[in-house]
Amino acid sequence: MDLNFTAEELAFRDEMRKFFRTEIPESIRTKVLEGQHLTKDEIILQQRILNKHGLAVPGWPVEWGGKDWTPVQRYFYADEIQLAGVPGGLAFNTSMVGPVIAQFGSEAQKKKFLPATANLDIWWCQGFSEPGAGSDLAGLRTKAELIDGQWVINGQKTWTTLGQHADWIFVLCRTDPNVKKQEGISYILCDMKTPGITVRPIQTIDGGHEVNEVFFDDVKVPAENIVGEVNKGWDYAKFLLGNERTGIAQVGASKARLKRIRELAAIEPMGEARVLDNPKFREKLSMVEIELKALEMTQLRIIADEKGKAKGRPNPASSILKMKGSEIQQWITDLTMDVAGPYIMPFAMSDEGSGRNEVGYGPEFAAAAAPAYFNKRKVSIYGGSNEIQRNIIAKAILGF
Amino acid sequence: MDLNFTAEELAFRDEMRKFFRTEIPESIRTKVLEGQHLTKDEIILQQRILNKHGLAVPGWPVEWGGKDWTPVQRYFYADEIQLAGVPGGLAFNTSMVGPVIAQFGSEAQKKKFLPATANLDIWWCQGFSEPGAGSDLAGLRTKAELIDGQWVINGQKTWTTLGQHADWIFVLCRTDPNVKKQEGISYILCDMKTPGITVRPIQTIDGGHEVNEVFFDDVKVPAENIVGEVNKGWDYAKFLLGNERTGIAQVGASKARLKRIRELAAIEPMGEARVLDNPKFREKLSMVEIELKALEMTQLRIIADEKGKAKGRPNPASSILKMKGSEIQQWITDLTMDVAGPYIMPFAMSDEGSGRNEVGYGPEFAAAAAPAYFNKRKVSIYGGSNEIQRNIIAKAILGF
Amino acid sequence: MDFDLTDDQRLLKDSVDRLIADRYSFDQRKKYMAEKDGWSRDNWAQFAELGLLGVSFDEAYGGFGGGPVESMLVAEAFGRGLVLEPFFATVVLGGGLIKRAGTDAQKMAMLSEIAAGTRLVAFAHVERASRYNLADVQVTATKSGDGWVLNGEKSVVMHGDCADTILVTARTAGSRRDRNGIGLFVVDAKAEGLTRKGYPTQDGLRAAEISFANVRAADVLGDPAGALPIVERVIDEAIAVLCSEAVGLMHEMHVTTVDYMKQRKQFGRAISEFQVLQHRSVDMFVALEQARSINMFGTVMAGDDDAKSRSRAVSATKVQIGKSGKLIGEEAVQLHGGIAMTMEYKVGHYFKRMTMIEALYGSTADHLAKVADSGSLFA
Amino acid sequence: MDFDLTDDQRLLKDSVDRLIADRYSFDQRKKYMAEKDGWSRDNWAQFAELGLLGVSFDEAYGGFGGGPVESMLVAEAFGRGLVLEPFFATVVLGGGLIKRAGTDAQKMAMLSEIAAGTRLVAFAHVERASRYNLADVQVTATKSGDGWVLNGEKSVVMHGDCADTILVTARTAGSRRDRNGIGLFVVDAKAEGLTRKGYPTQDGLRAAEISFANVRAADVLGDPAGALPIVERVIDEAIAVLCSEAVGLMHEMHVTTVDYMKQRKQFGRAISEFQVLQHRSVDMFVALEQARSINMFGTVMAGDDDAKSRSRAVSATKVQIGKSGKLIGEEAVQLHGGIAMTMEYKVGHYFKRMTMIEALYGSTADHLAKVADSGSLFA
Repeated sequence: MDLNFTAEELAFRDEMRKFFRTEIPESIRTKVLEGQHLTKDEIILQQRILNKHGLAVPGWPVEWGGKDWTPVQRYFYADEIQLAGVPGGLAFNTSMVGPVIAQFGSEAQKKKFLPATANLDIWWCQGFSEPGAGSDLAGLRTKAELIDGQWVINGQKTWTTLGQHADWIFVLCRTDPNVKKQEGISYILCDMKTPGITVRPIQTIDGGHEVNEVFFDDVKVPAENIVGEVNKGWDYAKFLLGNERTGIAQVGASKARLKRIRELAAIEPMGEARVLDNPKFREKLSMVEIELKALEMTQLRIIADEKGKAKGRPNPASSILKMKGSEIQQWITDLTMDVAGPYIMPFAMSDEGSGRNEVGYGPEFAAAAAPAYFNKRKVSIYGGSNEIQRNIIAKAILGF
Repeated sequence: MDLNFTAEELAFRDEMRKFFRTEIPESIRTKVLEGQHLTKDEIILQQRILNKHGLAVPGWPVEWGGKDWTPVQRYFYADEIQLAGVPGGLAFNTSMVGPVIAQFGSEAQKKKFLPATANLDIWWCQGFSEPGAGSDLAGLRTKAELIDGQWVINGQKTWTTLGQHADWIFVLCRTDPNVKKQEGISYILCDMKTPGITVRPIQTIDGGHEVNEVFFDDVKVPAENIVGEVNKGWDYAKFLLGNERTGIAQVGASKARLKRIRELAAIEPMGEARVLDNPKFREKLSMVEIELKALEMTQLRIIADEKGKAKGRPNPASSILKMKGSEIQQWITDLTMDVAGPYIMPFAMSDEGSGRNEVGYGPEFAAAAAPAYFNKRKVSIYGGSNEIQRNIIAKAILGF
Repeated sequence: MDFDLTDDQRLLKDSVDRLIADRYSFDQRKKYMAEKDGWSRDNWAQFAELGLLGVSFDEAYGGFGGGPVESMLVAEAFGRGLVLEPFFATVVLGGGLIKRAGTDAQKMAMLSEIAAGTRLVAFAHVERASRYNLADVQVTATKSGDGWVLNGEKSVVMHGDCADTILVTARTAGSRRDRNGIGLFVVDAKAEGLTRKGYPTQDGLRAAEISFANVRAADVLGDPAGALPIVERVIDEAIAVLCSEAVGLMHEMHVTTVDYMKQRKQFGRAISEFQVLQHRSVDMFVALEQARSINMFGTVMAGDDDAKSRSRAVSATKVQIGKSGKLIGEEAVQLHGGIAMTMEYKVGHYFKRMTMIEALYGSTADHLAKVADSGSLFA
Repeated sequence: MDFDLTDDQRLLKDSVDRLIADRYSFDQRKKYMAEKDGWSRDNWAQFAELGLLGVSFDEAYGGFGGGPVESMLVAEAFGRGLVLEPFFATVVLGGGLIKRAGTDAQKMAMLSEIAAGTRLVAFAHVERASRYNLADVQVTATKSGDGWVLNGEKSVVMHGDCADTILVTARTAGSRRDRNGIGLFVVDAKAEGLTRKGYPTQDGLRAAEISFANVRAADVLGDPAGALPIVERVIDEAIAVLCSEAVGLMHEMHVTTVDYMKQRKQFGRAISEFQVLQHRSVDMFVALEQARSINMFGTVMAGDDDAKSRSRAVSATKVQIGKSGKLIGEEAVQLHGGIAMTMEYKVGHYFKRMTMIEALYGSTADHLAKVADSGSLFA
């Protein structure tokens, strides 16, 4: 056991650090670090830069642009990209649909989709959740019937993040209603321009428009757009859920946020001193840092433990990353509100929901403080709520 | 709605305050306030003083020495007796067996037992819990069979508090094994000197000897020692559980402890200042005081709500008193440990477990700090664990 | 001590409860928010008719003659309804200041109009740099002839955009954070030199930034250098009213969550059957009851003449309200799941209002520090 | 970075794990506690034979040549076994001080005897009035001939009752809380003028109050006026070892609780079937893993030469250990119920040891304040 990084590992870290901070425009990184929303064009721009340098999809198979990195390298990639404020590859493309197509798709699907997915020439969105399903994902009711050589899809999806920008959607559909619910689901790829698809924005309590409802009304999709086998879609979706363990905890992003909070607290006045001079604030900040440091070590232990294990089998310990990582992200929004104090009150979002302070009351960052607090409630709800994560640990680790 | 006390109510409070502080020996009250254990004789002495003045059993029917007090008067009695550091009537006598005999016992039982119980001429202990039963009290297995006009009791009870001092025990026994578990239980009174009873001390982690196991081996009890009807014992036990709502939260005792902690923290050095000069300690102390103030109001609301309601029907809201009251008692032991700091380490109990500091390291009060922390874990376990209280609220109030 | 309502209190409670039931469904509220001021003038007239706008004023000034309990009843119901109208700004803050600082003539003139619903008042006190320090006033008032001229800027003036009259604290003497030297001025919202920029707050209510460029005050309330103690007192009273509103919010969040749990099915059964969720909603309930309890204490104590015990009790109340409110709000969202994150569902709006109340006039942490510095609550 | 154990580490871990399995059942432990010293000399000889008593000493002094990771492995196993022997006092504190402050000759003389199990050492530093301030030393050492004479009193000297050699901090210059002027003296436990009063600590281990009346020191370690930085360093290292022990305690409390839940029946089913109890034991597990993780960080950083980053990391580790330990200990008792309150069941003993570790060398609150005052952990 040697818990120090090797010189090679540190050199890799430095290389990543330098790349992200010199190649990705500072304007984009600053917006991310300040908690503001990016435009569609900014997200595309940075992904194409990453892809040009072979750094958009390191988790993919090498033949499709992936990297054969060690767990520590994958850790440093994720950590540094987040620390630098680089949004990184759009998760739907790089962590979700890409790996599934690479693993289970036909050769034709791979050729058609993977390069375009890596370069964000195709913007994907996810069609999994349905109204009323919640954590019971497998209970989905959107159905696809094979009629005249075409899948005909009817139903409704919801919580489709950034669906308003998407070119394609990957949809879980019920293709056999007469078997156990997990066994009658297929994984289908669908062009968002297909007639019968309607996207309706969901306005969230932070004032933003991040998620959507997607309605399918007799949407006709070519038969070959199914990934892998009919009725095996649930397996592919589960493969995907356990695929990306290094990003889930958002350790790097949380470190970047804490660094920024520390800077802001050193500036923001409180009485005759600064917020950072208040011992109680500092202790609250330190407590979050301590939990984050522990989580970072937990993450390193979990990725080290992956060595030699089959891919696609999620380590149930990664539920810790999800639970604790989301708690920490939420605590961080509390800290930002503490720094902002009474200046959180104005609802100061611009039309694009950029989180800029348009009222001019209080410091610039304060405008995004309360919306971030409201918005981050989602991280303990989506992607398997923290209650579901506890169920997983109870069953898979504690053996209840 | 008028949340101020009337002049009459305040006069009653002052009368109680004066009585407890002048009539009960200060040596006893100081020990209670310092968290030390009392001797058997001290407990008896103070109860007889209370009884002499008609203040030992105010909750009993008037004909047996009770008081026809308003809810506010009962609140002030409990609050002032605890604030003064007076232990008050032995709970097994005054809150447990006494009211049951008064309500369900025969005239002969009342005459025989009630005056002696009020005066602590008989010291009662409780035979309810059994090994392995825990929160499932009704699953008890100690059986009583009526043979030749005598109840013959066999089985084992546990967690019998102060059983080592007891003259009599009230025992729940299974008298019909063939019906629903709650419907085959009887409530039997038993002289502790009866052959076949063995009391074995349980040493607890605080080093004290407060609880016992009580074994029944062919213990023969006269038939008339059953209270009320055969197989109705569960109803009497439940009556008893809901009987005393004003004491359960221990608001007065917690106020007294907090007052003492504040005094100690103002004395105990910390660096060049005192513990109470540390803002973090003060805030932690204030937070407990705030929760206690809220609980005091909750208690007043609940007892005010009792007006005109049938006795013996526990208000499910009193589960709040149990839950929050026990949390607060536990937080208070944390605060004492904070004041004591490193001086909690020596195990300095004298042979009688008095909690006096026999090592001489650190201040006198510090010797009892860790034992109190260990000991008070019990308050969220016994008398219906806090998990059971949550189940009660979930079912009876929230309608789940 | 008596927790039962008097007949008058029962009537008041019934009428405000009925008002909320009739006029403040979630859908009706959306419509009011879309009106010009961001709230309903029609509702305002109705409030006036029911006597709510003078609930805490003497009958001599057209009021209902109520005390703290009456204000509590109204505020709690308004919390349950998530009421948008400027009751807090006009009646609690504006009315409170006039009541405590005004002469009989001033009260007669202004309180009666507030009670009648014909005068909207806002209180401009907070400044960009003051954070939670009530003595940190940099707006100046200088003597000019027999009147005063104001200069400077005030921030987050609640409902300052629609007010007819603005009560402004300004420094007449001393330096920035001095407790002495602060006066309380009555300014006509249309006065020359006054500009205001209205905006929504996070909770869907309204506020304004207001700047004063040689604005002539219409009047002054009380001692032009000694207003701070009155401001502190009225803010204590206002915090108690906010806490009552918060109890209404918490109640509604809790009830809505429990109802939702009974209806919402997951994995083939109502989620209310999951013991974990049951216990968590019980913890919400306990937090709610603790909040409700201490709010009664805070309500009574807010009327205390002794500044120290009043302020300690009000701060203690705000701490418990903040602690309970955060738990209840966050758990209400979590137990609902995604739906509570949407603008279309009511729980998120309660959660946002709760969050703003936590930040108003000092956060939980600030008030805990105040309590900790002022000795025992059980003195 | 590599989390896998080296072959040597694996061997060490296997042997100490086997030792605990063979010799440290709960019943065996009770017997050791009843022995004369409150622990087993026989075990001590066994520890020596396995090389555990020199685990962190150079091979030149009869040690195992291990680093922080080796100490972590031993301490965690000792935590699981709730080991009573004076490993912490003799090897970690005593050995650590000699290693860091001693000359080669002193090391050769003392470390080799510690490693061989023939010399027990204790560290007398804390005083009645010092609380957690390491610089608060009032025991004096005055020059007398070519030696030093000590006067004063030391408190809670861990295993001070059985030690052969006592390392004593004493003030040679400066006033009470000065950082300079503290020396570290080697004192024979049998020296004239030394009296000690042994007693059990809350966790079943032993400590002593020791007084010095003109006690002649046998030797001095390092600069007689400059020992504090070394004391601080060794205490940082010792805290890391305590934290490793705590991880062992937490692991055992968690595992025991989960096992108990599977066996214990209530209301006709195993209590492990109650979802509420499942989730609470999951929260214990997460707290355990967080503690285990940060303990690795603390273990590595305890070896850092830079005092500031070392001390910050160790304090951060103690905070997380304290936070996790309190949750796990309290929940272990609560989920067990009454049985965990009894001396006859093991969980309560782990809980007590955990509580004492929390209080040793600064509480969670103290260390959090230290971290907060020393900047970011991610610098």
